[in-house]
Amino acid sequence: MNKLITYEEAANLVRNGDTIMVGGFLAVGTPEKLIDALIAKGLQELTLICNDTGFVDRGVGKMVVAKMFTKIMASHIGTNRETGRQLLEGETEVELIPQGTLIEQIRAGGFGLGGVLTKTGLGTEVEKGKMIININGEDYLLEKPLRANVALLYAEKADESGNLTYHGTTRNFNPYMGAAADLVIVEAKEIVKVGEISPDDVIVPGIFVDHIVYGGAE
Amino acid sequence: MNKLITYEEAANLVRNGDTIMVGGFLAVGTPEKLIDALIAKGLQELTLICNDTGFVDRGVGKMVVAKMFTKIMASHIGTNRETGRQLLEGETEVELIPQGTLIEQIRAGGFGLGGVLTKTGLGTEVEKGKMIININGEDYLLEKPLRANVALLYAEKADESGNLTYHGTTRNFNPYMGAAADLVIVEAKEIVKVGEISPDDVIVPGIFVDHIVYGGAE
Amino acid sequence: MMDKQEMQEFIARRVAQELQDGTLVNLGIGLPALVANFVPEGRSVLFQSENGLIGLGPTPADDNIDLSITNAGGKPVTVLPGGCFFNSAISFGIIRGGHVDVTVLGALQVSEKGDIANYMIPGKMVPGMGGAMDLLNGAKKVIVAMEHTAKGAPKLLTECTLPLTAVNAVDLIVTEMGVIEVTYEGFVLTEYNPYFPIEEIKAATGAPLIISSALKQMV
Amino acid sequence: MMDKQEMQEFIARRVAQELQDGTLVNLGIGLPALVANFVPEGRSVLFQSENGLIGLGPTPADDNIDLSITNAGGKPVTVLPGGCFFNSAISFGIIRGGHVDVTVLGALQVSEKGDIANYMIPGKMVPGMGGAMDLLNGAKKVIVAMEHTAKGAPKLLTECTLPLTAVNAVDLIVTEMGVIEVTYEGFVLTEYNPYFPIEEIKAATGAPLIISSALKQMV
Repeated sequence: MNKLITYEEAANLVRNGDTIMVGGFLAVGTPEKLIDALIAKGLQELTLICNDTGFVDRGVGKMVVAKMFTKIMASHIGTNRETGRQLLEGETEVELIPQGTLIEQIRAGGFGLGGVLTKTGLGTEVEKGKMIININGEDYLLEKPLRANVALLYAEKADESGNLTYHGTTRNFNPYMGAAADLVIVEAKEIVKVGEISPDDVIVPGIFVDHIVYGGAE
Repeated sequence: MNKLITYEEAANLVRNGDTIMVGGFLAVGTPEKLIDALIAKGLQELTLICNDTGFVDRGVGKMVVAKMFTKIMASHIGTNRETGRQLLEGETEVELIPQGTLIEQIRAGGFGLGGVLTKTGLGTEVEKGKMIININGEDYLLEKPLRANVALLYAEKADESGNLTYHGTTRNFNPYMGAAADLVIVEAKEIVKVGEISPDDVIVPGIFVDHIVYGGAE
Repeated sequence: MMDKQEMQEFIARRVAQELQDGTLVNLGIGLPALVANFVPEGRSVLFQSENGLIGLGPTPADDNIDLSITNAGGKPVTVLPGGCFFNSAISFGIIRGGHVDVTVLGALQVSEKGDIANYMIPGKMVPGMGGAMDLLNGAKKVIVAMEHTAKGAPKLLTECTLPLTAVNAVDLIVTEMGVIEVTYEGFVLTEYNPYFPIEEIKAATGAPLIISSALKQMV
Repeated sequence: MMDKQEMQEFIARRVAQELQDGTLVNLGIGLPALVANFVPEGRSVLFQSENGLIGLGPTPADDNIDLSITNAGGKPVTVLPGGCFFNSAISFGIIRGGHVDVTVLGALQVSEKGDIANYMIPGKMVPGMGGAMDLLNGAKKVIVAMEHTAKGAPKLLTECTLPLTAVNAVDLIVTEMGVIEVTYEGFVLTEYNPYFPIEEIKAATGAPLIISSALKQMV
């Protein structure tokens, strides 16, 4: 039942070429130490699914600087000049996805839905090459589900079975990415025994979590 | 900011012919006293959207017995023999909807999505008359969003601005129905001052709640 | 001859053998719910209840009932340490998304293609599908636990005649007569209850029944 | 002549007048964020931040910062009593579902049809749309708060030339020169800043500017 592993073990679960989802919004609610472990391992040719690319020195932005991605799917890259440089110089493929569409695509991928029907993006470059479906006289864009090989998540607190809780705005994309990845690793600021989180307070059920690393102070 | 009203005021907000959503699963997490208030008012020709029709003496089942519905949309009616009788004798229209589809249709109605794409119901009577969309080589049934005039919800605790918390399995359909109705009335077992629920513990944001009635012991 | 309760427990005990360590399982109401009582020693199995909980525990003592903690039959239950509550959208996300390893349900009819009918008899009994359609489409493995016949009439058929709950969904059927796998070739009997001669099992089955070359006795 | 900060505050103060009592409002980063400082006395306005909170409060004192409570710009904020946190799916459900009454955003260009471009300049600057496309489609009322021109070049145009963030989305534009409604007939100037002659406002606008018969001074 105890899902605790080391950062080295965690990094060894990710492979070159993998698609990874990483929780966080401008590096708030991001598993920083897991990111450091992946950088230390020197992984290559990853695809990133994340709300944004953080900052050059914080969040997934550090992996952008380390040139670990061949493709980035995000809603915003404006806070990391290196992502913009790689995009403009053609080094990295960047697909910009509206934030509300991105989280629903991840949810659909994790929850067995065939896609997302949204007005967001209609009449813009986002609709290019996508199916438009008329429902009750209104057009909706069909956006496909997203899944990843590995999800790297942050939590405020985890019990040893992987039940997670959050504080403040650190939830963001974390709660649904766990459902949408084949392997899920959570960096928890605090780890407690099974039973110490009330069943009413659990935000992410432990069944979505494969492994936990300790992210708190040493 | 204080959204507290009386049961009489609550009942007066519902009109003959309205579509109502009612939270609860086999009458667990159902606003029983709100239901009693609607029955006392003698409303007619309502359409019900609810997971099930409860029991003849508990939950929305009491409204079925009072013959208040012309149409019922639910996933299960087997625990209320009166619903079955009204269906078989052609008194009330009953649309059976898979439970996982029903909650997603409500969520789509509340969250501005054009519909739900699911495999559930494919090859069954549920697919009749509906669009089937092939996505990445797989067929999905398109189920349309649901909305209501009024949602009647239960909560374990509400603050005066309408933030809600739940205990146990009383959540079920309650958290999303508030988004999908024009008017939302919550029967809360306990009502506290604004600020007494931690922002981390809120399960339904108060913006989804128009009115609160006190559902606890007198 | 087993009485009804012994028969149901016999079926439930055999189904329980199928539940692997570390899996998430959803049990239907009635006979399938009995399976929880027979999980083999040493296997950690988590039970989900689609009304919104994981970590279903034993029935509470009469003086220790919390009416807000219930199963999908609306009955008071307990939740084990490490359990959690969630809303119906998450519950069916778990189900539809393939996160439930095994679901065990009853059936009115099952076809040799794995089609299943278990939610209505038109004009007679229309309880509704509840969460069954989602479970049948979403769970990784579908086990039907039921009596082999209904008052002597076969429930395992070439084609279902009642409205379907799902097509091509059932993986395994456990009855008081035996264990039947649903394969591309049709029904395959892999285990039999020695109380019933093979010919009687065949006669009680409304479709061809292939006898597995590795046929063994049900334990 | 106003300096840049005065100009931005002038715009923000005027936008704030649009926020009715009891509404839920989402403010973009930059100039739009200043609007929160000018909500008229006596009006209760709730601010949402799309990264996952309702009840955005004032910036915390340096010795009272919680790094886990941030706004959509990633900056530490406070949450007012009665506020709450939620995940991104709920946050954008609130936005897409029409539960946000007003959104205030900046823009690179706005067309007389209400089209808006504000997320990229191809080959030069590609920050991305973040939550802007959802806000423009979902919020009940869209207000653009921006300077009237970009280094003298009009931003209010017959057609946008940059990639659109949304079509037919903008309701009202507030600049340092005036208040412009987007109508079926095109841009209608309803209020003007008397510092700018009407002819100068027209010249700074890259589309026909209808002068409202009820034109008044901006307050």
